Amino acid sequence: MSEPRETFDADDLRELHRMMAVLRFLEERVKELRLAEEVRGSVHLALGQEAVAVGACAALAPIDTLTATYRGHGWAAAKGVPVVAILAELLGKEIGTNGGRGGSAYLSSADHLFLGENSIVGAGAPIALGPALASRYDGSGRVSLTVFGDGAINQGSVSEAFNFAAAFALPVVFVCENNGLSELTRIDEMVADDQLWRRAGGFGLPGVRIDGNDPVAVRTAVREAVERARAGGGPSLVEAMTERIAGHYIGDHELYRRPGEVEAALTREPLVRSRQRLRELGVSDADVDDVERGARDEVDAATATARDAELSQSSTVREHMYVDH
Amino acid sequence: MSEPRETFDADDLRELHRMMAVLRFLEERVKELRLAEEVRGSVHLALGQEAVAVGACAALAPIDTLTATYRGHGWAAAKGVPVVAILAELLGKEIGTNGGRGGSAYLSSADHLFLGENSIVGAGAPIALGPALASRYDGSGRVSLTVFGDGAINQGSVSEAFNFAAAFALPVVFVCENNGLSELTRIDEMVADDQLWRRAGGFGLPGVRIDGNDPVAVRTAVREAVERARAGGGPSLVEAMTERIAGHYIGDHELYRRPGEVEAALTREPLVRSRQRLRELGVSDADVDDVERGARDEVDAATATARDAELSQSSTVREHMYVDH
Amino acid sequence: MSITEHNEHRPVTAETADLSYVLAVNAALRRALDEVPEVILYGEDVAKGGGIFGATRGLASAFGDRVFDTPISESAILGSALGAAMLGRRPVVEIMWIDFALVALDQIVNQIANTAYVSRGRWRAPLVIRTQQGHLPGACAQHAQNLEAMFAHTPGLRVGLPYTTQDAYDMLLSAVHCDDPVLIIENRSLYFRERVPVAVNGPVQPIGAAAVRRAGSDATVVAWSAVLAEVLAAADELSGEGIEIEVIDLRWLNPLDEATVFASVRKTSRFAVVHEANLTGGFGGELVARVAERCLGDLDAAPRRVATPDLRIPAAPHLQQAVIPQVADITASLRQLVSE
Amino acid sequence: MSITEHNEHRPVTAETADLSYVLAVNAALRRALDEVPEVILYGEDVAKGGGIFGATRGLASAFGDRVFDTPISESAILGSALGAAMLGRRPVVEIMWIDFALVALDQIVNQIANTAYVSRGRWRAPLVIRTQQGHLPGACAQHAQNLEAMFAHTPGLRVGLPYTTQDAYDMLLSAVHCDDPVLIIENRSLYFRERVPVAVNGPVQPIGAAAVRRAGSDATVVAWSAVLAEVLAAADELSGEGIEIEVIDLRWLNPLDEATVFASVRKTSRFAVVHEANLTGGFGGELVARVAERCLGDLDAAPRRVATPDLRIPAAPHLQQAVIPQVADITASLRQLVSE
Ligand SMILES: Cc1ncc(C[n+]2csc(CCOP(=O)(O)OP(=O)(O)O)c2C)c(N)n1
Ligand SMILES: Cc1ncc(C[n+]2csc(CCOP(=O)(O)OP(=O)(O)O)c2C)c(N)n1
Ligand SMILES: [Mg+2]
Ligand SMILES: [Mg+2]
Repeated sequence: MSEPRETFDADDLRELHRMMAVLRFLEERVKELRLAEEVRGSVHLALGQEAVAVGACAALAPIDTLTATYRGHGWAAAKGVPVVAILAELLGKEIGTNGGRGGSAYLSSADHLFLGENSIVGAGAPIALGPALASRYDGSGRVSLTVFGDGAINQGSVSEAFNFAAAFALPVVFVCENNGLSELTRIDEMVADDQLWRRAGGFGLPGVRIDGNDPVAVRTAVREAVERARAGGGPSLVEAMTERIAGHYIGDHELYRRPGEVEAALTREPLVRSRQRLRELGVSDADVDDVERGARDEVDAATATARDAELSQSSTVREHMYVDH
Repeated sequence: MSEPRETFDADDLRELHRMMAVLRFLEERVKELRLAEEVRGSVHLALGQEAVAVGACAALAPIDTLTATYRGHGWAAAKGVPVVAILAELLGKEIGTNGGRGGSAYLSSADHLFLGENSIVGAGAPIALGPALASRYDGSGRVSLTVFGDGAINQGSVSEAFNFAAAFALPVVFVCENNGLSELTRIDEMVADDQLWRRAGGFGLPGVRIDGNDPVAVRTAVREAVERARAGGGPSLVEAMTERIAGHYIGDHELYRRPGEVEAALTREPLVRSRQRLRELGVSDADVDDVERGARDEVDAATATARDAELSQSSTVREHMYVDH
Repeated sequence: MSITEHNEHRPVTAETADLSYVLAVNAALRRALDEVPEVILYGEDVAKGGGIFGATRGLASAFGDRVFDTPISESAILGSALGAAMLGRRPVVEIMWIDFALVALDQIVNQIANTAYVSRGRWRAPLVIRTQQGHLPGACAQHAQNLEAMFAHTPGLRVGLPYTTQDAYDMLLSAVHCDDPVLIIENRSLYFRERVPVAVNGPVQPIGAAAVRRAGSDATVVAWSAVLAEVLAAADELSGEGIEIEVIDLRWLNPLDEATVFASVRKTSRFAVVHEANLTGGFGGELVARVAERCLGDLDAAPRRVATPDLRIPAAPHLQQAVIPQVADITASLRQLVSE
Repeated sequence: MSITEHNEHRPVTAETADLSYVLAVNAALRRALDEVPEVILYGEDVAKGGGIFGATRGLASAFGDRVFDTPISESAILGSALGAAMLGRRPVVEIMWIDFALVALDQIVNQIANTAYVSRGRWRAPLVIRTQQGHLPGACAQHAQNLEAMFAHTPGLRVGLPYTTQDAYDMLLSAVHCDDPVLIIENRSLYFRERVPVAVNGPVQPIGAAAVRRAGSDATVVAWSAVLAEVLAAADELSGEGIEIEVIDLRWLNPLDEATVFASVRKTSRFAVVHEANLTGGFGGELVARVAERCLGDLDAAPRRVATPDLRIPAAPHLQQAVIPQVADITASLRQLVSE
């Protein structure tokens, strides 16, 4: 794993910690709402993976675009989509990002250049080529970031995207969020070489594997990739190693886990890690508790607003199929 | 390029030469028949690429299977499908491999374990996983060879096949027949790294680039791959460098060619090369002419038979849609 | 061997088991693995995880390497199934959601469906693709489609949609024994329905026959898969009003048992189709067209279709309810049908 | 900007040019690149090679990097088109054969078609997919399908099939100006038809209207794309027998101009559809169903469909002739239709 080559101070890390805490509490809230059946259907939580989304989005400019997966609540939030709009979406409210049409696994926000989650494994990678292509013509300097899982890398469309981006030196940053699992299956049994960053080389783009539980390491690697892309240096692949500390979906019995796996993961998950680091930088646990309390309050307030909001109108459910009639 | 590590003698090379000549004359005959409109529709000739098919198939056992592309007349012949059945197929005859249902671009032969040409770029690679998988259960020791073009390597399905085969150590040999062109487009403009054999590494399978105009080099590399596969060592990729000395289709104006390209290719095409080599081994040009004459006679005789044969029956055109009714 | 031969050669020890739909699927797969040595079973999460819905639970431990997990590579899954079938295996592969078939439709339509015909039967592709479809509350637009019409428009592919728990067992088993490629489209809203007695280990059924689920004289309604629950509820409700609906569970779109449909229409003189798929281009159009072509003189009223309007499927449950056929939509339409 | 606004803002300098179908496509693309700066044009072989059929010839040299070749990666082509459209471009991409769309159908159905609806119009996907389909003598089963029904069953996607050379120009241009994703399905058997005078540089046409290609009083026949040649020839032949067929070129399957169809059926009382696609699940079923639903009382005879039977397409010309609708098949069917 390459080391972070970026300096950071306590304030910087505190802010990253705050954002990670927002994502954590958001996901926990989603879990509660789902268990209470206020939210219906599958929800895929990114508990334990907060550092990847927070670190990567911290490296983006507002002009940059993002495509994510169904495990994307945190990515949406890190890209700037208000937590209330995310929760409201899951609750089917008019003020939800998509008025309930997208749901947990397929929400998007044009205002935040969040092209959306995607429920088809691997499908976001080809789509992410588009904003990068547009960038060629509109002079915006936009970079397009796409995140997908370790399992998704075996989907043909992801390989097509690697090659297409590399061949045309498009400003795309591919982030592979490697949590070692694809639903109930372990990635190391599905590939001959589980150093997934090595896929990049064959397509002629740089690849790197980093510690995905460290938001600074993620931000550093993604920033390097973003800067290269913006400067015309083409795409790159960042493989961020992380662990999912929840089931694939709510109700997952996690029979595929090895003994002690989750327990071990809990000792090195991003919030534990960054609290430790903040401590080393002289930030007291009480201070960190404050930061987390602020994050929790934010999620609580968003929950209240989202809950109180109106359901989206069934009467308009046929609208917006077409722009031209 | 790696060097052939196999010994060969004049008889051996003479036989390879003969087979290449059969493929050459077959393709030239197809061209004539197409220009005369006896054969209708697109035909894709492998003129200049004979050494890949002949060398690769020489490394296979009869039990091994093959999937090829629409540019596959020569591959079919090299796998043992009689030339007459190939020509008859193009002519829509009952004795054609598929009674005219397959045509130039989609013929197959169960008798020769030739799973078929394929007109969908990249589609043969996933199909080739199947015989290799079957080999696991039937104890046959079968190896599955699949050939595709340089352009096809950018199709997602080919990457999926690389990974699937590598993950399960399946006995598959991937042959990339790199003629530098995909229809009207140059491969070097469509990839960041045109050393296509390097794609293999990222998927954890061995890759090698060889001189695809030398049937011995091809046979040696493929034999190594076949032996590894048969011994349980898993799949590999052989990139065979060759040149197409005809258009992509008949009537192709070849505007995409660089000046002198075809002329240069003609000086190093397989038959010229192997005649030269035979000469070095003491085989006279007259001897080689004899061999070629024999090949031509074979194709002529096959042409006559195919031409004389009955058209397939229109009255049976609805049969064989289903096995069970 | 053919289904008839198979049935003749095995001792029939028909029993009854209390099974849910998903357990019926599991039982059929277990029996197939048990009695057909060529069967191999694979797909994403099917082995160690036992399937995302548990349909394949316990099979990997029972059948070893004949049951295995795959990478998330639908083209590789389907392509390899074809190649293995051509070489003598009888693969049963899972495409977890029908929506995902679209990343690899080439392998189904351009490859699998062509194999037997183009080779005049010298190559065969006896494989089964198991998948499931339909909406459930909260399922997004990419996980809620009903795509059977695309596959029913693919000559060469058998297509079945079991509704009853018995059919979940029988039709899957028939598919495994069929020498043609078969797509079995389950519906995950049925998986965890209550257990019912299922006849297991009986003779393998031939494919293709529709089933009359409810006899009636006032109108014929054809449907398939999960929406039959709403259709049958609607029929019950209408029965209270003195309207007797004949409900046909089509079950197989290919082969298509049009004879059963025509016979019913000739009896009732009124015809409707209900499906959860979008209206335009849905398979209901095909059925209405066939009835119009063949039974025009028998019709006392214009045929009707009840279907999801031509929209994408929203995720929120209340929005889904607004677009997906409900019992009330069906009763309203059928009341009109019989009153015309 | 809307088509109306666009038409108001540009000086109309309508002219006439003698063009073949493929040249009409080329002219429309050239004009689109010329007057819509957001248009980018790409696909396999479209730039340096000018397209495998020459449809894009000369455009790369005229428009520089707005026209480019791509790797053989249909998912990347379609996905990137969607992403670029969401960010303000108006991509026009080529899928060389409709059969190849099946390797990447996910991007069309699960991605492109969902974009506007699921975002309540906050994202848009104004892109055009150009492709072509149909059989030609010798074309194999993987290069000879007619798959329009699959796309017409995809809500969110506009689908047009130009038959006339004028429509090859007009419909493509309309597609570029449309803010919805549009699939334009050409037919390569039409590309090299003789040149005819084509009105170019006129106002952009709205999408969706069917065209009556031949008036008649005895029966209504709806068709689209290349098979219209056979339908019109059949109508001419029947006219010699005193039977006058009204031939409607449907042109757009989405939006669907059913009003024109119904009006004609109400006039003629007899209805048939002809298509080259396979019968079962073809779009003809949808049309017959709609006519049965809405014009039942007007029909004097059972509606009919003439289509390719449910087979894969053989390559040999004589076998193709045996399965694809020929003029004689159409006249025979229509004679029966009017005699009932
Ligand atoms: C094309 C496709 N195939 C299969 C699925 C079902 N599926 C949903 S999530 C998932 C696992 C993905 O694993 P990974 O890419 O590692 O992402 P993670 O869930 O770990 O974030 C699978 C197989 C799908 N949604 N799309
Ligand atoms: C999926 C798909 N996309 C596009 C095509 C059209 N096509 C036919 S041949 C060809 C070029 C293939 O190039 P390559 O793989 O290098 O093989 P070669 O023709 O050089 O033998 C293309 C793009 C196709 N048949 N299938
Ligand atoms: Mg994962
Ligand atoms: Mg090539």
